[in-house]
Amino acid sequence: MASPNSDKAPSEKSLKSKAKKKQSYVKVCPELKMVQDAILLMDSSELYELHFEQDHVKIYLRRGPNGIPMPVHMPLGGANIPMAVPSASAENTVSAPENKPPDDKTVKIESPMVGTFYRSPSPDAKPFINEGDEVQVGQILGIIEAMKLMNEIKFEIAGRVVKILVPNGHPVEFGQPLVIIDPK
Amino acid sequence: MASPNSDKAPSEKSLKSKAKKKQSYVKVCPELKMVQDAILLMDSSELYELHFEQDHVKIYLRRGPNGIPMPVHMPLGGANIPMAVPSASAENTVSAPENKPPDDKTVKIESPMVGTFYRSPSPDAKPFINEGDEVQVGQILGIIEAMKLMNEIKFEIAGRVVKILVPNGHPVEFGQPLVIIDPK
Amino acid sequence: MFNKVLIANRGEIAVRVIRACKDLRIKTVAVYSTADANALHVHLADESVCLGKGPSKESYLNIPAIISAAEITDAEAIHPGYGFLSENSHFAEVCQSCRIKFIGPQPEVMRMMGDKVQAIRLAQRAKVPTNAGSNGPIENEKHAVEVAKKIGYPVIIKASAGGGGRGMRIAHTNISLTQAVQAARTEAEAAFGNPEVYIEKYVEEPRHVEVQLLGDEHGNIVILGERDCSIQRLHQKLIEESPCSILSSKHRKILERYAYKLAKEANYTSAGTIEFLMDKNGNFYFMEMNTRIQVEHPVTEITMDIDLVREQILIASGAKLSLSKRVFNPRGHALECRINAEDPENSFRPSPGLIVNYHAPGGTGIRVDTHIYTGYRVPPYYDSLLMKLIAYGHTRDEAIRRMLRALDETVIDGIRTTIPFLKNILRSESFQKGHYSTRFIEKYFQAQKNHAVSSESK
Amino acid sequence: MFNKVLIANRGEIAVRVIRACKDLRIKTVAVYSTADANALHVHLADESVCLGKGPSKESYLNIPAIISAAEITDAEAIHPGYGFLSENSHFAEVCQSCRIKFIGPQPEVMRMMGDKVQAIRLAQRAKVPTNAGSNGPIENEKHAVEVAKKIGYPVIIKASAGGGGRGMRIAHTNISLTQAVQAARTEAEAAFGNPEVYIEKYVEEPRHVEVQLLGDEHGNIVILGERDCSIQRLHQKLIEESPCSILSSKHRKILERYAYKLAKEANYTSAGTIEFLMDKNGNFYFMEMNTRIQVEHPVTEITMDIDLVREQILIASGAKLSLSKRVFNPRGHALECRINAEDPENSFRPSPGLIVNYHAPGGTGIRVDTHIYTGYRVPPYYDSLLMKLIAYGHTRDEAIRRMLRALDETVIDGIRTTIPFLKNILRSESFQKGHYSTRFIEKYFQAQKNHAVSSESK
Repeated sequence: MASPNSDKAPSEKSLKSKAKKKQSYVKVCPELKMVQDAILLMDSSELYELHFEQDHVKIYLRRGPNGIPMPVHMPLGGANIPMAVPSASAENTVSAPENKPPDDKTVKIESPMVGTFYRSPSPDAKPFINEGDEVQVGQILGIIEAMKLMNEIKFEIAGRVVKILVPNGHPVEFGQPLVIIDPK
Repeated sequence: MASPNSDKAPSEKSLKSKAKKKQSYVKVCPELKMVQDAILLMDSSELYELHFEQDHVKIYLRRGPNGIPMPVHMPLGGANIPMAVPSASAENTVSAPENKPPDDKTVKIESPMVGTFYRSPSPDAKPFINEGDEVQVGQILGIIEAMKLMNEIKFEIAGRVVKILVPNGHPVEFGQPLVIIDPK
Repeated sequence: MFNKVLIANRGEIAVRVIRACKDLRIKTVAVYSTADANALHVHLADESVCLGKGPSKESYLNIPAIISAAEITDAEAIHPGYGFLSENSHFAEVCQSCRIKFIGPQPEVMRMMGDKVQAIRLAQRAKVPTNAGSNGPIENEKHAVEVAKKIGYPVIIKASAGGGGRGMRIAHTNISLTQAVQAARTEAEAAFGNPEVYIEKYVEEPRHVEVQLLGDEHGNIVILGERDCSIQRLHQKLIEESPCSILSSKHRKILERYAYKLAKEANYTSAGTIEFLMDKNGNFYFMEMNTRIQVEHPVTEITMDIDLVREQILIASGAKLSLSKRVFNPRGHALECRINAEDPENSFRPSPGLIVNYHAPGGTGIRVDTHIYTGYRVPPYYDSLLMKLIAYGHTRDEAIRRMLRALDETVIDGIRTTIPFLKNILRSESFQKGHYSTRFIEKYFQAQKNHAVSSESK
Repeated sequence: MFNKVLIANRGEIAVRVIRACKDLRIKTVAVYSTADANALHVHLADESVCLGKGPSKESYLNIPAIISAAEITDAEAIHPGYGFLSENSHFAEVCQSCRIKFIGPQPEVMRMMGDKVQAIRLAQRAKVPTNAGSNGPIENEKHAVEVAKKIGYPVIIKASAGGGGRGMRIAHTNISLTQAVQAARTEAEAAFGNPEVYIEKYVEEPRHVEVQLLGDEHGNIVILGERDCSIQRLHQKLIEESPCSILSSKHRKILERYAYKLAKEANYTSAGTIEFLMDKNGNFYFMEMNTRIQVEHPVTEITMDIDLVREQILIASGAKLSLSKRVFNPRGHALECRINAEDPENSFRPSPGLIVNYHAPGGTGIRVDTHIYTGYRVPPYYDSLLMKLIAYGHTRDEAIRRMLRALDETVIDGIRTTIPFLKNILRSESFQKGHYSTRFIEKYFQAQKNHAVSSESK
């Protein structure tokens, strides 16, 4: 297929790649989905052995002699890992714990709609927020344009802005994280 | 489908059902579905060992010397796991161990060819063997007619005839058990 | 031609449209709800946009979200599939106003066909018979006789407030009509507290026969034969076929002429289907027009050797119909079975859940349209269609044989499906002989019930 | 008609034949080796008989076991598929003597076509051109010139003991021929210790074009168009199509006449294929006749709207061909890709093993013939064909688009397959334009190698 239009290329790609990441032709029964994911993790790493224990679940994997023998241990926290849903995802099970160590209390503010994200009320104006800002409940985070309408997106939680994830003028889909904040 | 011709009906059915039993196209009993899936997972990876434990389920797999994953044991604590995998054959997997308890040393003599099995040299003659007989190496077990040729089938092991599995004049396929003997 | 098309749908039809786009070298945008993040259409499309949560209102019926998705991905056209927004003239207008091409007919035509009264008026202008009678309550016996004279016997008298057969009467003569009107009034009064009744043409032993057509934006209309969709359960089609096995070539010509006149009168563009009831004497009565691609379109594609979704896209891009004739003859016979996630042994209740194993049938004369795969979880929010199995044969009998063979080969483990029920229908004598009406399923269950009762009493 | 047929084969062709039998209401007996106990053909057949152990000699080539299996199951006929015993005239004779109908041509015809010299003589009797030249070693330069005069230039001189191109010379004139014969002799002497050489017609830029035909036991022959199978790797066909994209209707008529004359001369019954080489000027040279159903038969089935296996069975039962014409015109274009369990990145070495996930493609114009399923273990004993993917389109371009779409959708996880390699061929400009010869793959690898070398030297 031809490449996407140049002006929207990066964001379109990210939308796409996100969808792809979610997709996996799962074929094992739900109970073993976690094992499958764990194997995927091992396969994509240099791991030799993997132990995992959580609530009622225990997993132990060891690579064969043909594998790369590099005994490394995987740090496992007490993060909540959704079980049983085949919906996959390296993303859910993997990136969650990685991005979010046990002591991390940050919160992702997700887009409530599809549209184009703007960080400021007009092209020349200052951005509503910047990284590091302390924000209050009800404060405007940004604007999402959908069907020519400008929708103000407000914080529903107070805290400090850790990271702004979507650049100005870029498209967002429903549920896409916009901003990470560290709540008060 | 119409029913098979009457004179060969039972044996044809048994051939058929036997073939079906060998068939593992999507069907282990629900309890073992998880093990099947776990084996699939191992097969598609470089794993050497796999332990899995959840609630009342424990799975431990270790690859055999030839690299073929071998289920070592699966201790099932407490109640059966209700797993919603339909399909047939609890029958298959269960009946095997039932027919042959661990201390059973009997041996099945299998047909070396496809053909029609006869227990006696001619319709009026006495059968070569009967249940309970003591048999020697080289003694004739029966005849298999294949392409108008009569092939004598001989014992390659001595012992006592426990059971004759195929009635006189019935068709047999390759590998089909003919006789069970209790070796000396 | 479009560079990029957004598919405002899910399931097998979204996959179907994406395939047509790929064959045309058009880039595709899938939209999906959070419940469909792992859906096949999302996997197959070049790009995808999440619209909202599982319930349709928040996603596949969410017009602003869909339009925004088209805007942020620079999609030039939207294919609505069937169901959801496909017959929503407001949505088609919004697309128009946002300069996104809606792949379907003009909004005015959609609106007209969506309104039963307007649609019947159009048919009457086109001189196409309908089963309309009094078009409202009848005033007295005299009025009833007048209406019956106009539409011809037999007629059916129905209670305006009625339903479920109560207050219904069939009349074949003026005398029986006046009696029937009185009786129906009395029964309606007793049952619903309202004696009002109306009259319609009574269609005896009806068959559901529909005509597929295409119209382009240059005024050309082509008629692509008929489909018989009489095998229905509670008005939901289960098995469709083309051609209709009991239609003579004389009757086919009449049917095609009706469809042509109606589409011409409506100035119809895109793919559309005109549904008729056919009575036991081969008379047709216009029911309605569906202004979208239909679930059962593949049977026409196979017997007519055409890709209807491709044609829809070409028409929307302004192309002239490349088909040379106005009417086409079918090649062989095609059947479609709808395999649903329903439990036929428990009142067809929905059976969502995880598909632990899926194996598609194949071989000569078999086409499979589906969005399921091993490991797919059927979400509870949407319709229960899992898979369309299409079988082609030189004859109807060959198509039935192949369909049965393919149903036998199909493996869908983990949830209940209608496969066993479909097999029973296909194996039944009345289906195989083509002797049935739209009441087939009803009679089938009645026969089963009677059988069960007579077995019990033995 | 037969009541029960035994299929003396495995893999996709066994599944294919079982399907044709089911469509004809014929009961089926599968035979299998212990390595195939879980094979799909065993699962789909009405009955099954284990023949012996995995290696073909002990099972699928084990004539007594197969005949016994037919006898104990009362099968009235045996379909041999392709490969294994399908062209074994001795097996056909054994079947005959056991009063089991062999579904194929007469043993004498099989034997004749299996003998290269006899087959060429038959072609010569039927006045069909061949690429035969000296039919044995040439004695001297004079003899060489005589042969070349008879068959026409260019000719190729080959070493009798040779192989791999060594000792080969091409000559276009008498003068170059005498020089070439001397040079080839010297080279052959040096390379193989044997100076013997022979002469054949040299076919320039050859295309492999073959004709499908059917003959019944009543002397009727029908010609069902041609297939182009020029995309080969080490004489193994990878992609086949019908019709041949570069054949003019004038040349097609010539080809069909050749095939008809040859089949008539042979008194041919059942399905058969006559293979020709076509040079750059559209001249045809008979190569050989295959007296069985071929792997690539589905492309003909689709463009000719026929079920060839069904026809084979009907012919064997003594039926007259129901086809009214002697020659048929193709409808649209069909392609077949052979998906093999081979690793295209490692010299196409076989890749048996467990298929952990399989998902079939579907939709418009796609047919899938396969014996694999999720959880199937590909045994190491047999050929590597996993699946035949057949795509139909109105045009060659549409068929290619659909094939690429279907290859993209296909999931075969756990083992290596030729899917990526097939995609590269389909996407290449020379394939899409139809500009290639049987040396396509060789040139393709050469081009890749050159590219790699030039990249390295940068």
